[in-house]
Amino acid sequence: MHKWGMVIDLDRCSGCQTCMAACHAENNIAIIGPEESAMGRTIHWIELLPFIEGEYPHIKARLLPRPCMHCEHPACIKVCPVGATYANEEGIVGIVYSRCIGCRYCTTACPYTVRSFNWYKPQWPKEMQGSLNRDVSIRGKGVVEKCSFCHHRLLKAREKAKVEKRELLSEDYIPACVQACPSNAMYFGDLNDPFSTVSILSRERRAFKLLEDLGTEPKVIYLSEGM
Amino acid sequence: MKPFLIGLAIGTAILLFFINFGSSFRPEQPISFNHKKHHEQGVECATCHSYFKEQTFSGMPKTAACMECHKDSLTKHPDEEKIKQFQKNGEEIPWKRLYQQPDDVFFSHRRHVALAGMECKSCHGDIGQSEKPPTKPWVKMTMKWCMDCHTKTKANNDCLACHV
Amino acid sequence: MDEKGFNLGDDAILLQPIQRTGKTFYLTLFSLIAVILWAAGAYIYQYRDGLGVTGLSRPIYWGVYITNFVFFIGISHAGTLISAILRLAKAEWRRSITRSAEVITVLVLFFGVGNILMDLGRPDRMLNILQYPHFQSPLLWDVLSISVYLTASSVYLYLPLIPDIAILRDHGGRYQWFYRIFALGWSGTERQHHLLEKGISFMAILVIPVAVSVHTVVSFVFAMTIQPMWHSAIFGPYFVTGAIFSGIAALIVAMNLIRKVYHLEDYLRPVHFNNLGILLLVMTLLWFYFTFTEYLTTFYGGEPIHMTIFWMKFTGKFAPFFWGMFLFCFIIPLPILSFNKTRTPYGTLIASISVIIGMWLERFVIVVPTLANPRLPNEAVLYFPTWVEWSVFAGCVAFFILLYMIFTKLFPIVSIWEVREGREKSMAEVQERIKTYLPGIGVE
Amino acid sequence: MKFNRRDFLKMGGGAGAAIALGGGFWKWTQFPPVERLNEPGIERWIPTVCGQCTGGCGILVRVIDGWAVNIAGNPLHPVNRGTLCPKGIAGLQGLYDPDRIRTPLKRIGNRGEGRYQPITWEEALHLVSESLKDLRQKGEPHHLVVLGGRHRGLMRSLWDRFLKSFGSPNYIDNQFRWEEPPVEGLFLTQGINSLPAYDIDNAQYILSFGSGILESPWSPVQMLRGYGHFRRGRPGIRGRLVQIESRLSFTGIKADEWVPVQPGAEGILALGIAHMIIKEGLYHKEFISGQTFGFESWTGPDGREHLGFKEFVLSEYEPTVVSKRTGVPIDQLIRLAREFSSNQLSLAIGYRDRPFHQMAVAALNGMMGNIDVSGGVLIPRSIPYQSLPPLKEDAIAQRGSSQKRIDEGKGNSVDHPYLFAGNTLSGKPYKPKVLFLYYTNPLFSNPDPGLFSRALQEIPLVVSFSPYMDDSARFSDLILPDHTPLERWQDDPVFLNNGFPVLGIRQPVILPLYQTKATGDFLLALARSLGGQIQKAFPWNDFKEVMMVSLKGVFEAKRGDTFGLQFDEAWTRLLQRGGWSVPSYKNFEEFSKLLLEKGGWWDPVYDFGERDRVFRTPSRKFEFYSQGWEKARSSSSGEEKDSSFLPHWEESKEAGNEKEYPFHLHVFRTMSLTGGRNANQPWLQAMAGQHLFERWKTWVEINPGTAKRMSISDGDWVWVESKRGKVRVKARLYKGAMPDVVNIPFGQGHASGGRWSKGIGENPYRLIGDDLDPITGYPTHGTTRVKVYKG
Repeated sequence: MHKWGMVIDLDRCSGCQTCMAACHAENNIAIIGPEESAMGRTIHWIELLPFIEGEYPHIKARLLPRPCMHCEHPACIKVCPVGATYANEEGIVGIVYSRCIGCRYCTTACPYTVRSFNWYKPQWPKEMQGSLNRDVSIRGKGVVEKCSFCHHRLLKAREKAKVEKRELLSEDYIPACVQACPSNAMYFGDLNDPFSTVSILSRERRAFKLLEDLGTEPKVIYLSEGM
Repeated sequence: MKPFLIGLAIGTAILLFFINFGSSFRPEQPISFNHKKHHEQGVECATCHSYFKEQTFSGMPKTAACMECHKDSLTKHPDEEKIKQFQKNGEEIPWKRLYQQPDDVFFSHRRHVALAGMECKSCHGDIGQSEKPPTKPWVKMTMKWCMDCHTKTKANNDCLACHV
Repeated sequence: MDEKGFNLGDDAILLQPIQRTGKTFYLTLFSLIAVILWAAGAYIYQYRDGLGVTGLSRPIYWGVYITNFVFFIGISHAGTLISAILRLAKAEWRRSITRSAEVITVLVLFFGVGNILMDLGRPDRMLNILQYPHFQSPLLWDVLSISVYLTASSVYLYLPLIPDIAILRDHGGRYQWFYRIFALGWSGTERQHHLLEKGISFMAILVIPVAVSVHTVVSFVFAMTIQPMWHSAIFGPYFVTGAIFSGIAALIVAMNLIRKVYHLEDYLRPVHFNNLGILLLVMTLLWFYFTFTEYLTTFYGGEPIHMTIFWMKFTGKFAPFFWGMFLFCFIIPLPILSFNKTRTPYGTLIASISVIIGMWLERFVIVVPTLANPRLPNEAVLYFPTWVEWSVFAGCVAFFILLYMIFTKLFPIVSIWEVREGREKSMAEVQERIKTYLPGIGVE
Repeated sequence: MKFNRRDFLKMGGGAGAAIALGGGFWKWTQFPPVERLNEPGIERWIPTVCGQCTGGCGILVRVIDGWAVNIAGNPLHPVNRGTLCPKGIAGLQGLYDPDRIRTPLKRIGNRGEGRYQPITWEEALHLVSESLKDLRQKGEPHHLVVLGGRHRGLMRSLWDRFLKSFGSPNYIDNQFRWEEPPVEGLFLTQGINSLPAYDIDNAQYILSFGSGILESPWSPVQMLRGYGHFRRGRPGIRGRLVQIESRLSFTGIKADEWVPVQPGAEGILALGIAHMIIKEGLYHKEFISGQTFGFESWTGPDGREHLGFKEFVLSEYEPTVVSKRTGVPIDQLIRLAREFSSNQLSLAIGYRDRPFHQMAVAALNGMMGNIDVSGGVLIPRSIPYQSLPPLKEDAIAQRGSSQKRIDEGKGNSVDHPYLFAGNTLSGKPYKPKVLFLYYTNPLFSNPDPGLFSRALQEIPLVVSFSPYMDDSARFSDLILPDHTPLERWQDDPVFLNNGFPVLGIRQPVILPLYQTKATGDFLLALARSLGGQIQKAFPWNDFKEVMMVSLKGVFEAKRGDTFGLQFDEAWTRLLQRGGWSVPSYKNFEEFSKLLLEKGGWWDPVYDFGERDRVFRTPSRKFEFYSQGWEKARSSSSGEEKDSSFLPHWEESKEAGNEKEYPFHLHVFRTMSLTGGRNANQPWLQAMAGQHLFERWKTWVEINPGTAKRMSISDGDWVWVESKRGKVRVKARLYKGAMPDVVNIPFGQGHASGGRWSKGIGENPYRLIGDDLDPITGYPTHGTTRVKVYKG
């Protein structure tokens, strides 16, 4: 059984936000215009978070891309009244959009605020509609959405591997953000395989998890800057 | 007052009836396609539905596909003329879709046919033997129906396997 | 006691609201309906367009609707709990107030539930909760406990209503068929009385734990998450206290209105208000105790993530709400309720209104600031409810008042039989009872 | 029960009411079904080259049913190796911008009013060709001016050829950007007038003088890939990055050290560091003695004593002086000098500051000998195109071409867009009659855009080739929309950080969405319609044909190969080192087929030590004393001081006095809206200022302490006013802002365009534009002062 995880090397990361754009394109994330954005209703499945501490000129600043952590003990799953969000056997925390009732309990429970809500029905100008990704659903209004580790890519990769009569290789399945990352700061793979890149990196001295003390056990692991 | 109430009841009943059955309207296909006859002529499923082994979808025949055989009149059927008309106008045949998944359900023909080795029959019935195009899906595609089969065949019953 | 051909005598005034309806009633009715229609329009707008019409955003996902939910559920503790406790304590002064209290409970529960439903992004899918329940979710515990509570308190309201319905049935007037059905063939026999008393006391005992559980579970919605200043063990009792607190306040307001509108000064006397006022005073202090404990613990723990929210409430963006809450919940009611002189019907009314406002603010201050300060950096967004949310809130209040009014037009708002029973039987009974626990007075 | 008519009617009424109410309610409760916008289909991945910026990344476009559905990096393309930047991905939204110009447009309202009437391409061609013929008839073909922006490759050759055969010297390059590599510095020290390659992948220590290497390099993906490698690509080695800048930019955040410095004072800091390196004798003596010129004082052939760089710097740029001017403490300055010289290979990268400040930064590299070495400054070879056949100019063309350029530039080397605008207004030497705007938007992306809009008013016919209604297109008389990059053929010659030349091929991935036309094709059609020698100079049918002709040269160069995997790269290099060339193609057909399949061609070899290529200065050495510039100057003016040819500090004239305008204005760029072209893409708008969670607007960054003093709180709307104008922006408190500097991002504030760009945010370039640099003719950076007040 796989346990998919991601490693983000902050020393390589340049804060370019390619992951954000790649995710938008891959996952049919709604276009939130200026007015709605000003109200804070943007949707980002992965978002670059700034941590800027200290006072001028002695500033400790850090930029940190934050996808869904796909926690081992997610706070969101427990609270969903209809079981619309759940963790599958491979540890991916998924949402079934057609079951979600939009109570937004999971969004408030998630300590990483990774979940977004569709305040309105997502709309695209008709000139653009055909350019939506055909592998990912278009969410309706009133449901919660978040990063799925590009699970649809896993389905495709599995299918492809099976057609080619071989095992699924780790490079078969990578999420869009990892694929696009220009400074190769993101790694993706099977944490259960002790020799996979992500496993090896996750055991590095620089490795840390976000809000580790909450015991959510994220499957997204960061490597801190510096030696 | 009483007759009004009775009427109200009847009306509600009619309404429920319509909502129940009327929502599944029966589309008329633009061409009255005879699967049986084509099958008898030795036309394979994949000739018209070219993609079901390689893609998620199976595909409906394009006008050009029909014209490969029907370039010269093979029959006297009026529908043959219709196809030619489509061809002349550069249009595709506006096939009506019967098997439609809900918006967040992703079904892959390849996964079911090429990988799991299912037969077309399991979902589409004896369509190869039908003389008229079907007007409704052969099965009522409910989640339960899908999942029952998945359970039976020990296929993946993870939500994310279909809901993406 | 023969109910047939009875003479209501002094209590005839209790039936007057049912028999006669004045112009003011219709005026109020129509203005309430207007407000409700307006609110309905606002909700339809929200239903069609989505929750975007509210002021909510990321990360403030919950706002007025959830505040209202907690608030209304809190108000609902007025009735059943108070009436049950008073009943069990055999407090004789309860007789004329239990009914009006119980009605509040039953009616206001609908609005609590309604607000949660209106908060859903997909109200069309709300039956998923029943179809695919996920029992780990505290929200589902709410569904369960509230429905139990609603059933129990409805029964608890209905049981003592039976003899009065029978009176209405026998008294003639409109909707005879209606009363006949609901009187369940009450004829006032000993046996019936006995059964009724038994039922009522059983329900009274049952209702108390249910009521306590309801608001505890409501608090669990927040306390079970890991979020700062929600994740607190004190939340259960804190919410229950708050609920009783706001419940009593709501009851006092309702009683004041009934007393004025239907001229029931004889039934709802200053002593009632005095007693309830003392209860309210106790709750004020209790509320302060819990609030104080809650914030002091946070302050001494000094966890940064908690402290951000703490300071935001004390001095930051939410300071007006926080100090408003403190003013309305404590500073205003405390002196009014502390002195005999001011513990008049009028004085308690002012204190109660203040408490109700304060408790709404308290719910708001619990729900919103925590959400405005997630653990990770986030956009600084301001939440201010839009006209839709205010309209729906107003609609809920108006609808509640409307239902309450209609209730008073269908049933006596002061329990006739209980008052009469008190007058006829209890004097002696109480004397007997007192004898049982006063030393020096012999008991045979 | 008996029914009479009345009852029956009542019953009918009841049923009707039930159906109407119930049905209506039922229908109303049904959420409208989501129309399934994303039906599956057969997908193809087509390689092409991204056109969102100048980076030249290879991309694969996923095409389904004729729609471009997604963009991924081309794993074979050596510039990006399968990765992308946010702009590249948003290329989809550039393509499908619903407000693109769909047909040629002719102005019917006043200039700038934005009222246009669609016309056909025939009409458009006729209109342009008539007015050009008119110019030639009057014997004034030089009144045709082409203002060109950031494009490269054969389109540039095509323009030059067209202008030459038509008879105008006026191709004016308007692609000056402050974030660009310091080309003038390179010209002064190495005599090269093109972009250098910075081999950051292999550097050990990078001292960045205000260059946004992580936000706005000319080829972002390449730079970021290099950055990743620089940091952690080499086992045991972690490159160190120091950012010297007047704002804590993303580069500053990611750097190991941020050195805040007064705006525009990076140059003097470089000189201060040079001073310390010289004083401590830490420079690369071997390189300096063998391959540089002008380091030590020297005597010219005429016997005149000349001041050398060493003496000049030692006497002028004492740490105390430098520290005072820059605000950098002396000990920090000394430490930086030591770090820079001891951590080899080290690399100093500047931005397009004033030329001699650029030269100061370049001199640091020269002092450490980091020129033409791995991990240093490299000079890439160019693509071996086959040149187009020679053309014949007719008499009119010859006369026209010999005219003075309107921007007083010489040949192709120095362009002065600001002089062009100024001279257009003054009418000296002459007023242009026809202006072509190709890939440039001076009304938006040049400081002082007002100057250009006034200049455009003076020109009778302005033709824009922009596919979008940008600010300059809205001022044009004719808009002849080009295809967007994903719809057209184009070549894209670039180079890698390690100096390898790369040729990407851009091919259409979908059919053009609208009635647009590739400008190259239009130019060919225009030449045909003009007839005569002009027609003869352009015997090709379309631009693709021109491309294929030129590519023959690449095929025949017998070097390099079409793109391959990294393994292939190593193999090719090995073979070429041994003097072999075994490309994967045998004939030109195979070559062109593979070119399209793989996405391009490259030559993965860098030839070190070709001094003639690397140093094109008169001395054929790295010049601390710019002889090239001395020659160019002495012809125009008399004797000048030695120091004016050495890297030196030039104090800028500040626009606005300190009392009235207490703040410096620093205009910066973010990754998503680097240029002026991406504001129409919502994905990029949605993350414009992620460090402050700002999106879809323009903000001004103020130091929290300063803001407190001015009682401005976070999120207030404020006016930022300079001598030139004012803009209303949202105030954001940013700890990374210096107390006396306010920062505004560039990229927003389009006066026209589509739904996603028009009227959103403000353009800070409206505030600046005084103090033109005498050499580049371009406004200097960091010299504008502003005041900030609530409103």
